[in-house]
Amino acid sequence: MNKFILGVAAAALGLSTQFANAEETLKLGLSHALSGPAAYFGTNASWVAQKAIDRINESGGVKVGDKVYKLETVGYDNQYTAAGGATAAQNMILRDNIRIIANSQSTSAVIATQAITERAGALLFTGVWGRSVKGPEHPMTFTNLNSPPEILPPLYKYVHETHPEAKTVALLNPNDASGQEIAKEAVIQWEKLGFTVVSNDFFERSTADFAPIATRILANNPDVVDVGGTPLPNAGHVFGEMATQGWDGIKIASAGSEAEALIKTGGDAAENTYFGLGAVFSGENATDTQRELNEMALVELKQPLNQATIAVWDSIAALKAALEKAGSTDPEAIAEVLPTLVFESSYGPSGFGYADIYGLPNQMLLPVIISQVQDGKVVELERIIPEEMKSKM
Amino acid sequence: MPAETQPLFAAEGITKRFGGLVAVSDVSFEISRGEILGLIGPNGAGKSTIFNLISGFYRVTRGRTVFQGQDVSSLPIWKLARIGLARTFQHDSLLKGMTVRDNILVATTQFIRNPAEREKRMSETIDIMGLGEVLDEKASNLPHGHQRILSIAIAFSGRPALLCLDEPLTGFNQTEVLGGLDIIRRLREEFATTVLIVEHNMRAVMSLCDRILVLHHGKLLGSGSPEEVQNDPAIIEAYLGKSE
Amino acid sequence: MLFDKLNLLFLATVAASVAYCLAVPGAFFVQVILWATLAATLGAGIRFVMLVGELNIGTSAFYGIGGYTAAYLTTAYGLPFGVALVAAGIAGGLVAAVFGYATMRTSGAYFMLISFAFAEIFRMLVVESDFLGGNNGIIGLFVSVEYEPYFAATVVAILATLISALAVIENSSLGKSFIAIREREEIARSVGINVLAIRVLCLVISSVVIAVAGACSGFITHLVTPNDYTFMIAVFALAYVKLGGEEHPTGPILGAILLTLAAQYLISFGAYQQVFFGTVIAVAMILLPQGITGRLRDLVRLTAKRTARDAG
Amino acid sequence: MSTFIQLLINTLQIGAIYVLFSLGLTLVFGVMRLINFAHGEFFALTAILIAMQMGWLLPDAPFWLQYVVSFATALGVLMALSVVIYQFGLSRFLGDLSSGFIFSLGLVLMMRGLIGQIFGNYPMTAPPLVEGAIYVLGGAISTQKLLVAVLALIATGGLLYLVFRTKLGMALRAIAEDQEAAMLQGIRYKRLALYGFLIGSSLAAIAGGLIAPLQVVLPTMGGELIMKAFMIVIIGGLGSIPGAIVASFLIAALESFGSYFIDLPVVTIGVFVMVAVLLVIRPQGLLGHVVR
Repeated sequence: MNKFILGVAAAALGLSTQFANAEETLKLGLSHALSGPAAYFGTNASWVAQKAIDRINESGGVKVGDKVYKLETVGYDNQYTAAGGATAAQNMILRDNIRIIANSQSTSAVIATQAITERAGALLFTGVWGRSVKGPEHPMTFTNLNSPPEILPPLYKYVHETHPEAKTVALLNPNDASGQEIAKEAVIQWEKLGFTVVSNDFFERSTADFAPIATRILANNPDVVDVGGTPLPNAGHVFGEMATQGWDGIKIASAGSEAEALIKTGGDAAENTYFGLGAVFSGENATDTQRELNEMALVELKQPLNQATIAVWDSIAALKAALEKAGSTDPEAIAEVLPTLVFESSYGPSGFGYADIYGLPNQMLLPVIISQVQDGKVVELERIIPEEMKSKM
Repeated sequence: MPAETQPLFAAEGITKRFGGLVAVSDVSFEISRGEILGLIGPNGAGKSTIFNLISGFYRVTRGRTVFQGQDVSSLPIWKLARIGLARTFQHDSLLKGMTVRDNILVATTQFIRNPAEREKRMSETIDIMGLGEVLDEKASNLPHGHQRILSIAIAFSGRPALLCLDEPLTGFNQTEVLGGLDIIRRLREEFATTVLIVEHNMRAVMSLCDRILVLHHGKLLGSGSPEEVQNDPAIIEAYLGKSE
Repeated sequence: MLFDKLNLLFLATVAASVAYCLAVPGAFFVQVILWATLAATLGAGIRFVMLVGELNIGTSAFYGIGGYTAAYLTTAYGLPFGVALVAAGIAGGLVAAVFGYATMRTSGAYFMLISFAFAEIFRMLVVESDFLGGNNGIIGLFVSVEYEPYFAATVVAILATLISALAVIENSSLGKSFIAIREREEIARSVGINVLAIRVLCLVISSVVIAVAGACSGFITHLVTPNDYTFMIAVFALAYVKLGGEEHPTGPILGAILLTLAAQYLISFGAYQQVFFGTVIAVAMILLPQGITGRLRDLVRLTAKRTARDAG
Repeated sequence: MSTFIQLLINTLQIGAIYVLFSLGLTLVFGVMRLINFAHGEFFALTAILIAMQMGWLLPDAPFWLQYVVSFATALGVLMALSVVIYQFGLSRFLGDLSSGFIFSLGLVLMMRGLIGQIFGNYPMTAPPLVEGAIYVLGGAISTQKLLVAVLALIATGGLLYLVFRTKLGMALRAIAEDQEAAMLQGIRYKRLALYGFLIGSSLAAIAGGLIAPLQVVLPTMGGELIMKAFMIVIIGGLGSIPGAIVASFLIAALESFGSYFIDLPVVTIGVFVMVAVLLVIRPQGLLGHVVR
């Protein structure tokens, strides 16, 4: 019995002394889903993060004042849940004494993480959408991925101008936090353009067969079907089922990032689908950095990268610039300089902005990429650089 | 009818049907206070069914059962137990994973909430049944004889007015049978318990019972004192006709 | 003998944990203690219903009911944490009474599957309830700043008390009735036990405790979301029981502590954490069918027998 | 009218897979008296093995040949795995509901994690074998889905023949009827239980193989289906084969018609509530007999 208590005490001591001697390396936290259905996003993003710090470390590390830091990542599985996110955050903040989390995924995990990081004054980067994670209540949170408020206006405008005859739209989204978020935004933006939203449906993530949903959506015979945040492999089945049931209208997958998967499952029915987050990192619009990374990913991960998984590259790039400019590793100091920066992201020069939408300039200014399936391949149509970024450059 | 003179229990034309099969057909009898009544009959005569009807495990299809002047045909078993009608089981008659003490405790608790009084009641039960030496044994580890006695102890813990015993002496040797009979007699003498007993050991039944009911093919064939029953030609016929 | 020692060990662990939580309130290990305490309560709660012989996968729903009740009352009405805890317990008990009255007539595989269904219904209902925040859940659960240093110690103390209360009930005559029902329901009935009522009572008691633990869980993660209360909660609770051993109340506590500590070291292994848990459960079922405490007891008995034989 | 036909077609196509999968679950319960939670992982693993092999094993062969060969190897792997799981694990828990259930939960976590690590968690797909669609009275079904539904119904027919017309089937039914008597027979029972388990597992595997070209293939896909299968076997009665068939199509119809006329999430909750109410009124399910 005494041995047991000793053991517990020893474990406690071991844990609390573990975070010392971090003089030359700066630890960056990663909170990704490494198990469950979203695991491949987490696995791939962790790989990108490693590539990003490798490149920085090889070129001499980060100069902060008169010290040089090497970067290191510490990753935890947030299991796509709030409890998982909280456990991961507590491990990073309390055990590993990490003050910068370079990327985090899954809305509920991130909300749980924020509760801890904002109070601890730690810096948090994330790609999740919700307006609720952004803004003045979360000054230490920065986002590194385009979200519906940035994507939808230019994407819908593009579709509207290309197909002026279309008047009605049906929305379909997964029944979860990100799906509800995007549906809300989509209704506003479509109605702004004079569209009628004829249906706004949600499906359980566990849905296996999309035939009933297709039947339901087609009952209103919409001109446009916008599958919003539906995972693209599923979206392929939705479109396939609709084609079978005789529908041939305008297809939009506004916020799905794994465009290739839609072609695989949709087959011919995927043809002409528009994407708002479906960058092609092997295409001619991509930057050299993106092409190079994507090629490595195809070899090492056997999968292409997408905008959600490459995002951590950009937050690490922003961090490096901010650390050097602030001359300090203090998260508050970094948070102060981040909005003033122009740094080199994987998309080219980038910064932070969108204070007009969120009340704080903490959203990364990235090009909105409109792409489309043409002849069984995803083709980028346009990379629209935000006006705010143009004025910064 | 004043409480003292009315029968303790009465079955009034009870019938039990399982699907198409009539297991018990229009049986009526009474059990008087303080008597020890035997229920006999060849295998398949309906003894178990009657037993289960009396103790509330089965619902009667027709007829009714009356206990202490109250119609109890539709009462659940646990309520019957609480108003003083208890039974034992032929098979698996114990809480095998629990100690002897806990077996008796569980049974006693339902009737006496006060811990001190409960202790008193329990030691009384243990004394009569002679289980004092095996109190902390797991019931499943007891020798067979003790197990049967313990099952009587469980049923008797509530000090029922009517105690129904289902083949309590099965597997006993001669000495054990005598011991068992002695305990049953003491229950009547010291606690005025009325007893209904189903038992295959004819000699034991004949020596113990005041009166005997004979069942055959789900019907009441006859009843009377042990001597009367033993000399009734119809009954002999039913029994001997079978065995030959 | 062994079990008496285990009881002492439990009390000592609780005392040490409370002391540590008070001494170093912000430390990481305090979080570990809190996770372990929640886990132990879940294990003790699910084991309690096993006393009447049923596997209650709905444990996760009662955990969630507690979590959501406390979260809703504190955020929507500004009630203090203590009041919310009590309310969570009451809510858990009331729902358990209704659910139990309807379902405790079934047993075995059927009860297990329907409790499974209940766990899923609860999650889906929460997702569909806008006033509970739908998929986003309820965010921002904090105790007041001045109370914060005592929060962890209080949670450990309260839950340890509830776990002890479960053990006391188990040893009382009521607890013996539970076991009697599991052993042989007909005998229980024949001695006057209202089996349905007692089975429901058992579920209610367990659910009150589970719901209070759930209420604490929200304040540890600072939010509640539907995905934190899936049936996996019950799966892990069962793992604690099976690893620690179900015969004695300290079994699930031991299992919970071991697996929580293991999880802290495994969390950086990503998906292998899941594989590890799965393997522990499967291997423990094969090698330690009675759990660690059961194995220990057998060993102690064996040694005692050997010594007796050698002496004799 | 055409909408009604379409919904009916949807019902048929969803129900066909449900039937196959839940028959396996209910058969395993009947024979082994345990609920195999890993049933869904068998389903997922087959689908993954097929999706992985297609385009890789025989890259130049026609799709249907690739499919048949991948299907056969995947089934082989699954059968071997089932034998191992039975011998070292499940056979120890025959008739022990809680231990068997928890053991199979451990298997689920193990298998799901390992499948993800070995094959990647990336969503995979198998290409359809046939293109095009068939139109019936104004309703439409893709040829691929029709093919799958027909194959699933043939497999179901095969199982029914096996269970009701062969000696092995009679023995299995006898076990399901009287577990205690069967268990007393010892070795013979253990061997028959293995056969029952293998048949049940292969039904899950066949369902997985059939669904591979129709659905996004992910390591977690089995967990989602098994929830529904639980509902199906409760409604149909644990261990009841006709019950599982009726309940499968009942649930499929509720999902198909319900998601058209009402919201799908509401329908799902409705199904759960219906199951709860049914259990209170009729604990043994629609066509089951009391199992305690």
